[in-house]
Amino acid sequence: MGIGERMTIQKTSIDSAVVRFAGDSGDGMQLTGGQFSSTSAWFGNDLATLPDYPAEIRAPKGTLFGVSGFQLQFAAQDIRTPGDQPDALVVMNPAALKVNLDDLRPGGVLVCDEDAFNKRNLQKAGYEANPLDDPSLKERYRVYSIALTKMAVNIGKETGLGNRDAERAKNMVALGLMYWLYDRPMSLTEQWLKSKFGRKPEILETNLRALRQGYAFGETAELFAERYEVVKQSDTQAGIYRNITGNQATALGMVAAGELSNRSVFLGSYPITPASDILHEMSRHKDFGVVTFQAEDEIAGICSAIGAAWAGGCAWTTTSGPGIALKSEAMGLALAAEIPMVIINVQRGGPSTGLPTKTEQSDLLQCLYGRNGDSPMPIVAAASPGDCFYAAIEATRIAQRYVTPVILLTDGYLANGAEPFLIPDVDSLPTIHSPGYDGTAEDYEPYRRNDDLARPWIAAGTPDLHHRIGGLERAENTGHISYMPDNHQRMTELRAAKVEKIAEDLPPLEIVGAESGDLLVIGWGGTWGAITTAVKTLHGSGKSVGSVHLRHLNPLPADLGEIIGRYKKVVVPELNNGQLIRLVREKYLVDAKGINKIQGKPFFETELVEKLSAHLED
Amino acid sequence: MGIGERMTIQKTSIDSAVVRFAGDSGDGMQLTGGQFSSTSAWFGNDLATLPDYPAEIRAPKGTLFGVSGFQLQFAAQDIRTPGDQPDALVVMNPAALKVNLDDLRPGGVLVCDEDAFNKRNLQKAGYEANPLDDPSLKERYRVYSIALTKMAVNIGKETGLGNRDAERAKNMVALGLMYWLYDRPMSLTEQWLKSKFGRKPEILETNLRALRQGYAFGETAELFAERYEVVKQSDTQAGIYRNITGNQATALGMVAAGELSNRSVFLGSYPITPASDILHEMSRHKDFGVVTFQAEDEIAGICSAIGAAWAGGCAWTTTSGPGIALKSEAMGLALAAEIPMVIINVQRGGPSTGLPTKTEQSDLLQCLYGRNGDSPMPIVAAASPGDCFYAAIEATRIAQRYVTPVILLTDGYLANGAEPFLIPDVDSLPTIHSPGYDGTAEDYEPYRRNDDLARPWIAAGTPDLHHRIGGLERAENTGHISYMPDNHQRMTELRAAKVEKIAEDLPPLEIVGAESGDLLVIGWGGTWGAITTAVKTLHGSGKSVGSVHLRHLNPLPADLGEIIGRYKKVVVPELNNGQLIRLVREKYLVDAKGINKIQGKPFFETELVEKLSAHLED
Amino acid sequence: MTEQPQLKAKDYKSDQEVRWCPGCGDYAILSNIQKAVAATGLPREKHLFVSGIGCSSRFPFYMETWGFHTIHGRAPAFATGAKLQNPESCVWVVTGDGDGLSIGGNHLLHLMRRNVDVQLLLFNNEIYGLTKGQYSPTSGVGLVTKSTPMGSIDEPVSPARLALGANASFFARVIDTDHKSSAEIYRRAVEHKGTAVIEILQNCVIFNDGVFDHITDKKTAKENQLHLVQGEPLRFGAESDKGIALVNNQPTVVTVGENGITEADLIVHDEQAGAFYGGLLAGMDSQTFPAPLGVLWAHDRLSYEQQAHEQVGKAKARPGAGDLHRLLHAADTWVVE
Amino acid sequence: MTEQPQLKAKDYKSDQEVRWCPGCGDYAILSNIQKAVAATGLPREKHLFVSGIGCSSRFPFYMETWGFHTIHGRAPAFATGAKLQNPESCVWVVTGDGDGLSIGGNHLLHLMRRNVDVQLLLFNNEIYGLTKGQYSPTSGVGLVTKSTPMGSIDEPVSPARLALGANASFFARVIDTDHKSSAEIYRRAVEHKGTAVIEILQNCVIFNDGVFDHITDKKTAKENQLHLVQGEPLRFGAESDKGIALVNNQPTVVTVGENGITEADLIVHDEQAGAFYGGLLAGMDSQTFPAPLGVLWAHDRLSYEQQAHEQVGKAKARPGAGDLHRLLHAADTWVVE
Ligand SMILES: Cc1ncc(C[n+]2csc(CCOP(=O)(O)OP(=O)(O)O)c2C)c(N)n1
Ligand SMILES: Cc1ncc(C[n+]2csc(CCOP(=O)(O)OP(=O)(O)O)c2C)c(N)n1
Ligand code: SF4
Ligand code: SF4
Ligand SMILES: [Mg+2]
Ligand SMILES: [Mg+2]
Repeated sequence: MGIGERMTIQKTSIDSAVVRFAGDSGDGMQLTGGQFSSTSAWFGNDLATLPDYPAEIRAPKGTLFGVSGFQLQFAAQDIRTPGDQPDALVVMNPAALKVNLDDLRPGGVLVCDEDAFNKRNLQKAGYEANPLDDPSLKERYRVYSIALTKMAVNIGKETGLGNRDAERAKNMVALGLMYWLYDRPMSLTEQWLKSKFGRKPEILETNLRALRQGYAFGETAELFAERYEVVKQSDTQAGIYRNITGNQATALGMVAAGELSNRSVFLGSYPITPASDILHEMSRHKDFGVVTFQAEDEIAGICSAIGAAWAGGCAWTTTSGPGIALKSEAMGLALAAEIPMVIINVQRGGPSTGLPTKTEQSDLLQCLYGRNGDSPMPIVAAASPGDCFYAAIEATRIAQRYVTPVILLTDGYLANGAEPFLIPDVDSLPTIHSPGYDGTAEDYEPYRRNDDLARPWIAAGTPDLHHRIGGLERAENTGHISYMPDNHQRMTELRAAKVEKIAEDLPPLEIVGAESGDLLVIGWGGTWGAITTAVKTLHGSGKSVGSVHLRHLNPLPADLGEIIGRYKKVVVPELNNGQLIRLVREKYLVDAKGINKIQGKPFFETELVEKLSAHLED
Repeated sequence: MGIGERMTIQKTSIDSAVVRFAGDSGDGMQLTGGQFSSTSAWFGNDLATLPDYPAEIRAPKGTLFGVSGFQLQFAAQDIRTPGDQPDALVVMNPAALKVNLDDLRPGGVLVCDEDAFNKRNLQKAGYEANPLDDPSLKERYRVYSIALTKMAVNIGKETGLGNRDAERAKNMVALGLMYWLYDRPMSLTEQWLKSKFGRKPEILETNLRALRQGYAFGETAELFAERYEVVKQSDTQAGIYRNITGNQATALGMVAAGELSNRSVFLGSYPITPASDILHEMSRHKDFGVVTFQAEDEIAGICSAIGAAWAGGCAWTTTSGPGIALKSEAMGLALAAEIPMVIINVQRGGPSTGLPTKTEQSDLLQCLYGRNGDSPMPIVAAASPGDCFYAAIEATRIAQRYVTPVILLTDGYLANGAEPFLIPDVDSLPTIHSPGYDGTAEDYEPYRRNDDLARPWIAAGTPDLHHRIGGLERAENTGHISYMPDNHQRMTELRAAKVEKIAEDLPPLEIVGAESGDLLVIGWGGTWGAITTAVKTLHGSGKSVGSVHLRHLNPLPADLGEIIGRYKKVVVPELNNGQLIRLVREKYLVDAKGINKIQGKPFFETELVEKLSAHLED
Repeated sequence: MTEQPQLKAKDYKSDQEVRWCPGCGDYAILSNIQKAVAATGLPREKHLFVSGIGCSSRFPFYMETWGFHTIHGRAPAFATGAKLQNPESCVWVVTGDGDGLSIGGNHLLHLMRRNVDVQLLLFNNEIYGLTKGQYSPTSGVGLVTKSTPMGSIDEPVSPARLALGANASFFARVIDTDHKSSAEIYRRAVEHKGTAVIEILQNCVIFNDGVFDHITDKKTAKENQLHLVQGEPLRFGAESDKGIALVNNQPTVVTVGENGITEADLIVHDEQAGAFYGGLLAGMDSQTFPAPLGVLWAHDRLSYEQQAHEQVGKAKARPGAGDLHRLLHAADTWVVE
Repeated sequence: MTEQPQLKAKDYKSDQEVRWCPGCGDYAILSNIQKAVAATGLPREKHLFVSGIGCSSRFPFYMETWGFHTIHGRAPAFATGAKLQNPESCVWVVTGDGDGLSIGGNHLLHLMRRNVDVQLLLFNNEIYGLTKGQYSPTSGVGLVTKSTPMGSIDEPVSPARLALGANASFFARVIDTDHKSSAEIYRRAVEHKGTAVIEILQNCVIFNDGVFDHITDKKTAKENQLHLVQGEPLRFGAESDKGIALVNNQPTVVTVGENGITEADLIVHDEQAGAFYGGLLAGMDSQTFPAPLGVLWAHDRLSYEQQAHEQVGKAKARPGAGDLHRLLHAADTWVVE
């Protein structure tokens, strides 16, 4: 069927779709994508999103490095990733086309703002000729070259808004068109526009009209051969849902952890991409007694948190990789002195400043070992944006029960990505306990341990139990400074044993796919969605493959070794050059193989299916 | 033979002896031990020393934590450690007795300053009664309770020196006595006293007399049943020798590395125990063009060194564990930008401030992994005090040839311990080369690699080749900022491959003992002496055991895997809770076992022999 | 909680043996602080001592209060967290010239500008004691130390000038062994709401013995010490005839009775006068001027933790505040049935 | 080495696309610095630009010179090492108010006191630009940002006061777009032997637009800018009738011709006057006073690298200096045959 021929429009029902919006940093692509997501979620689809933006604030217009993108997958059934290749791609200028075109599925829908394909922009994007004029483009994709900017400007003429402001509504034209294409309601976005531009009537009116005109354009322009329908998800768990990003979920988990442990929350932090939004979000929850302290640097951030934890607070510090490097000396103090608190690392591409706005899982080894001396610290990793909420609570549970600093790992993909989140009943959340002391002051010893090997956590300021702590080696029980050889050996072993003990209390691992057989896939962190989907696909097609996902990286779950023993091969896919795989090989002496993607991007399901298949055939 | 009976004094010839001096921080034990060492070295013995002093500067007199000790072993043949248990122990007060007595070999010589065993001192040391009055002491050891202080004070009366000053010469009385006991010449110490106190005649005279009187006392007091003779070492390599500590050797190696690479040396450092002495020593070598910069903190220390290396210097930073934690972010930049320089970590007991004056090998994992992102860095470790010299040169060779930061690991034991050092012929030392560029400015690309995968190292300031570098991911070859997915994968892999490539150029490992068989012992760093000695002992007694010592920890030597394959079992003794063992298990999938001593002290040969035997029998 | 009888200085001595060198100035400071803490009348548990690393930073171990011996240079940050968490406590920061001005200079700077309500005891001995004698940021130019065999070339930091630069609200200077002034100054520091910086001139007998002799020596003390008294003119000298006046817009040592100078020409000490006058005192170099001792300035401004908790209080007063259920639902939600 | 013809500003433009937001004040600064660098007459390779992290710290990428974009806050330390290693080079440090005064405050402080000979360009936009708009150490109290939804409570740092506190030998202030003053000030900074700190008031159009409008606004510029000229009285105002005088020992805005004030009463600008006068300028708060612009002070003192290399030179002049063989044998030795 040739493109461009006139025909009646068919509505095809599909299971899921992947859409990507891309344009200049100033084109509002993150907003547009966000609206499409909210609408789809509210409509009843499952979904997952992946924003991708440049390290520059507002890179000069039209440049390749200034391109900002937002991808989402929405579906009638359970999905776990924002999808591999978009089915539909909206590009607002030539640079966006250049950066994104390779990802578009062959035969996919390509919507372009033809007004932006002028000489200057083409040149900036490094095009010698207008690619829209290239017939091969139309052979490979269904191209819709539309005057989005002109439509917006014309609307401005009607509403009395100047050209420059009106032009900005071009993203709403695009959004309206996509709403039409995927048969989505416009009401939620209309509401949102009203609340946002309520005080600026011309702008509001322009945007509302732009949205509707985009929709109407699809209906009337008779350009499109097909439109699609992704029905509500039917197998969803009942309940109240909201859309949530990983950073939001983390922040809500932090607030919840404070409530659940009945302690006021303290966050000492220094801004760094992609962790800053947690600080922003937390600074808005002072009504929970949350104190946020934007420190002078990462070191002061964690030190203030340790100080607050010493004084009894539910204390946190948030950062990304380079910040962890700076915090490592203080992390050593927290673990040596045994102070409960949580260090959150929203991982990004490294080493050094690396790829600050891109995702990566390359701080696992740093978090395990990046401190002087033998210094074991529990590590928890979140699996999806919504899971960040529960992971924050779990990290706090461990910190407070075992009286130890804990590291919570998320990453740029989880942090900025979003998914529908089943809002839990507050009463269903676990309460969090920490060992106290109720004997006499005379009998009190600050480093005497309970069965968990945890010492009591007594807030500085508590009457009668005052004592001194610090980073010099402490004598068992009393905590006095001790340079005694045997004591140091014993304390080093106790610190290690305490962390190992946490494993006794972890739930059994869940296996996806085959319970035993040819291939076990071990994953951790934000790759959960892609790995699970790929393994289900393979298993569904009859392969003997199963996967486990590690939420706890230190200690490793007690049953992992036994599970590994049930499979012939072990593969560890990671977004790094091989980190968890080192632990697996070392601990279980199994010749595990890695699948390592180090591109600042999450795994595609398809690439995992392909690479895992290769391992199965080996 | 009962102790204390009168008899003629026999002189017994022995192969080796271990002597320890212990007293208050103010008693001059380090000096006394140092003199005994120099004399023994000069006399022609092989020797090794182990100072052990408190974290306090001058802890209050008589306290347990204020005890300072100095142990040495001297021998007629090749030795590698300061010995396990002293054969003779000199204690200047009750606290020193309490802290050290357990180490003394049963039947060993115990010399006590009886004047110091007064009520106050006994109380401070926690003795209820005078232990010298306890008959069981005399049953177990050969006890000589001597009025050392009184002897010194009396000498002062003759020389006209006041009591307080004269009292200080009691260490010389003790030294003289030990010289007599082990038949050592006094001349070297006499010379040293003359050069030290040349301008203070009463003090000089008092000390000289004290030394001689101690010697004469042994001769005449008829207390001693035996004296000993340790003859000159006969199997020593010919050449000129000096005594050297690890920190001195490191500093000399740094100066030499500058000369060998024909670059001026820059050291950016911040004082920290036990690394500070390297800074002190280097600050005295300005005549080599060495610039030392005592920075405001560890971070500024390394950053200044990176800046100097960028500008073409042979640059170093020196520190200990907590300082490495602080430097880790900057280390990431050096490896990302690929700047040649050496980071020296003189390890001490951790975690956190830990045991600042005690030795440990617990920073290996920190040095391997303690940075954000995938950030491989070569690691070299010194094996003995004198070897620090060569290890510093080797670290520089790697840094400059491969254009990468390199970590050099030593430890508190090596740093402060001493041994005779065969002074090398300067012309025999290797020259050090780094890749340069001799093409045209137009063709120049700062990140184009040679066969070693190294980029050219061009000093900032060089005409025509100016360019920009930094920590954001760099495009292959050009080095321009690049956020491109494939480039990041490639650059990450290249950085890893470059470090792996170093292995191709390393000499084959030397095996001590059995070349194959039941048990392979793998060691690294400062435990070389103890492990080698223990393995030789076991092998000599017919056990099928061999050992290899790793000078390179990253990358591991290419032949290690093959060697491991030749033995039934692998054991990795370490002064930590298991660090190298993780690498060995992970890389070679061998069920290696650890021997882990975490007491701030080096291994004893005997304990290694015992524990290795147990593994052999298992 | 036991009854709290009125405590004496000795009640603040911990059971840990003091581990400084005999003769170290730290002993006098410890004793003065134990008295000062007793004088606050607060129960032991209200006092939190936070220190970094250095000889001086061992201080908390010797106090029968809460104590935290942290890591090198970061004590101000730990103290900020502790004070924000527990604003009722009386927080003391103990630091040295190396700990506080070398590695920790930035934290000190930000503590002072934020005005967190702590007493900061800066033990200035112009040397690194614990690491055995390297020069510090306050060491004089030319000082020969282990790391400067040819003499230091670094211009020293003046704690007073730095404090002024950071807009510290309270700055005082005292000699380690001056028990009388200490009592008064520590009392003032505790009363001050905000960061009270006290520079203590502390003698290190081992590595920098006598470095303050020109100030502390009893024989010349009157000539070289300028004791500041609120509302009194800046006078000093054995005969109390010398003083400080502005001559040609520059602070100058003058003699009352000479060149027509009268008491009225002398500058009158005013702790609240502001940065300009603070600069005058802080800038008095020891070659030309006597050392100003006592409270150099004390300005009132809101403390950091007070403002932080005021915002929390306001937020908590909002309707629906602090309800977790509400927070979790505070977004576009939808129901799946 | 190629021939070095006289270079123009454009010869210092690198081939990298500039990536700041349209309208950002950084563009004007870049262009002014390219001119200033050309004006030095030094060949390109003599210029070393070292920066930290931030929008401003991207600067070196746009200069056709040597450049090092390092890590957050540490540029002064890298620059110190580079300058010590290569004292012949002309080193520029580029930093922001977050990079230089928050995380990097301590390095800046120590750079200034040591007086390493670099030009330090402090891009002050009173905000964290690159991390998308959190308040910075120079942000005003009450500023609402992403991390301070109820307004900042931190007392801001004044770069001038801090520089004075650290005994910086040169301090100047300039507006990003003031091309004329820029040329003069950058020239002076290059000539100055020692750390020349230049605070550049830089507008961030995205996150803190117009924060310096009260100073830069053309309409009120004359009232709110105090241009400092060596040897001239401190005068300003549309009619140039206002000035600064010491009234009751306090700096005060006066009007010449009113209340008997004459030009002779006005303070005369003297860059070398010393810390006391520097404090007067640095302490002029923006509510009461116009903003002093130009060179606030410039004192001569030996630069750090000069003194360091003098020591090296002296040591090298000693007999037997620099001989490795000799060094290795410089201890008690013995011979084994
Ligand atoms: C991260 C780190 N760097 C360095 C050290 C070593 N160190 C301990 S105390 C100290 C300096 C102490 O000087 P100061 O603060 O003046 O205290 P003083 O001993 O003089 O009282 C140094 C450099 C350390 N403990 N930790
Ligand atoms: C160690 C570290 N911490 C935090 C960051 C994140 N970060 C980058 S720039 C910046 C602040 C920049 O502010 P400023 O120096 O004022 O520069 P501007 O962007 O305003 O020019 C921060 C916090 C980082 N890159 N590295
Ligand atoms: S070294 Fe100096 S400061 Fe430290 S305890 Fe001894 S005398 Fe005091
Ligand atoms: S965010 Fe602000 S400072 Fe950064 S480039 Fe944009 S306008 Fe300039
Ligand atoms: Mg000090
Ligand atoms: Mg800024």
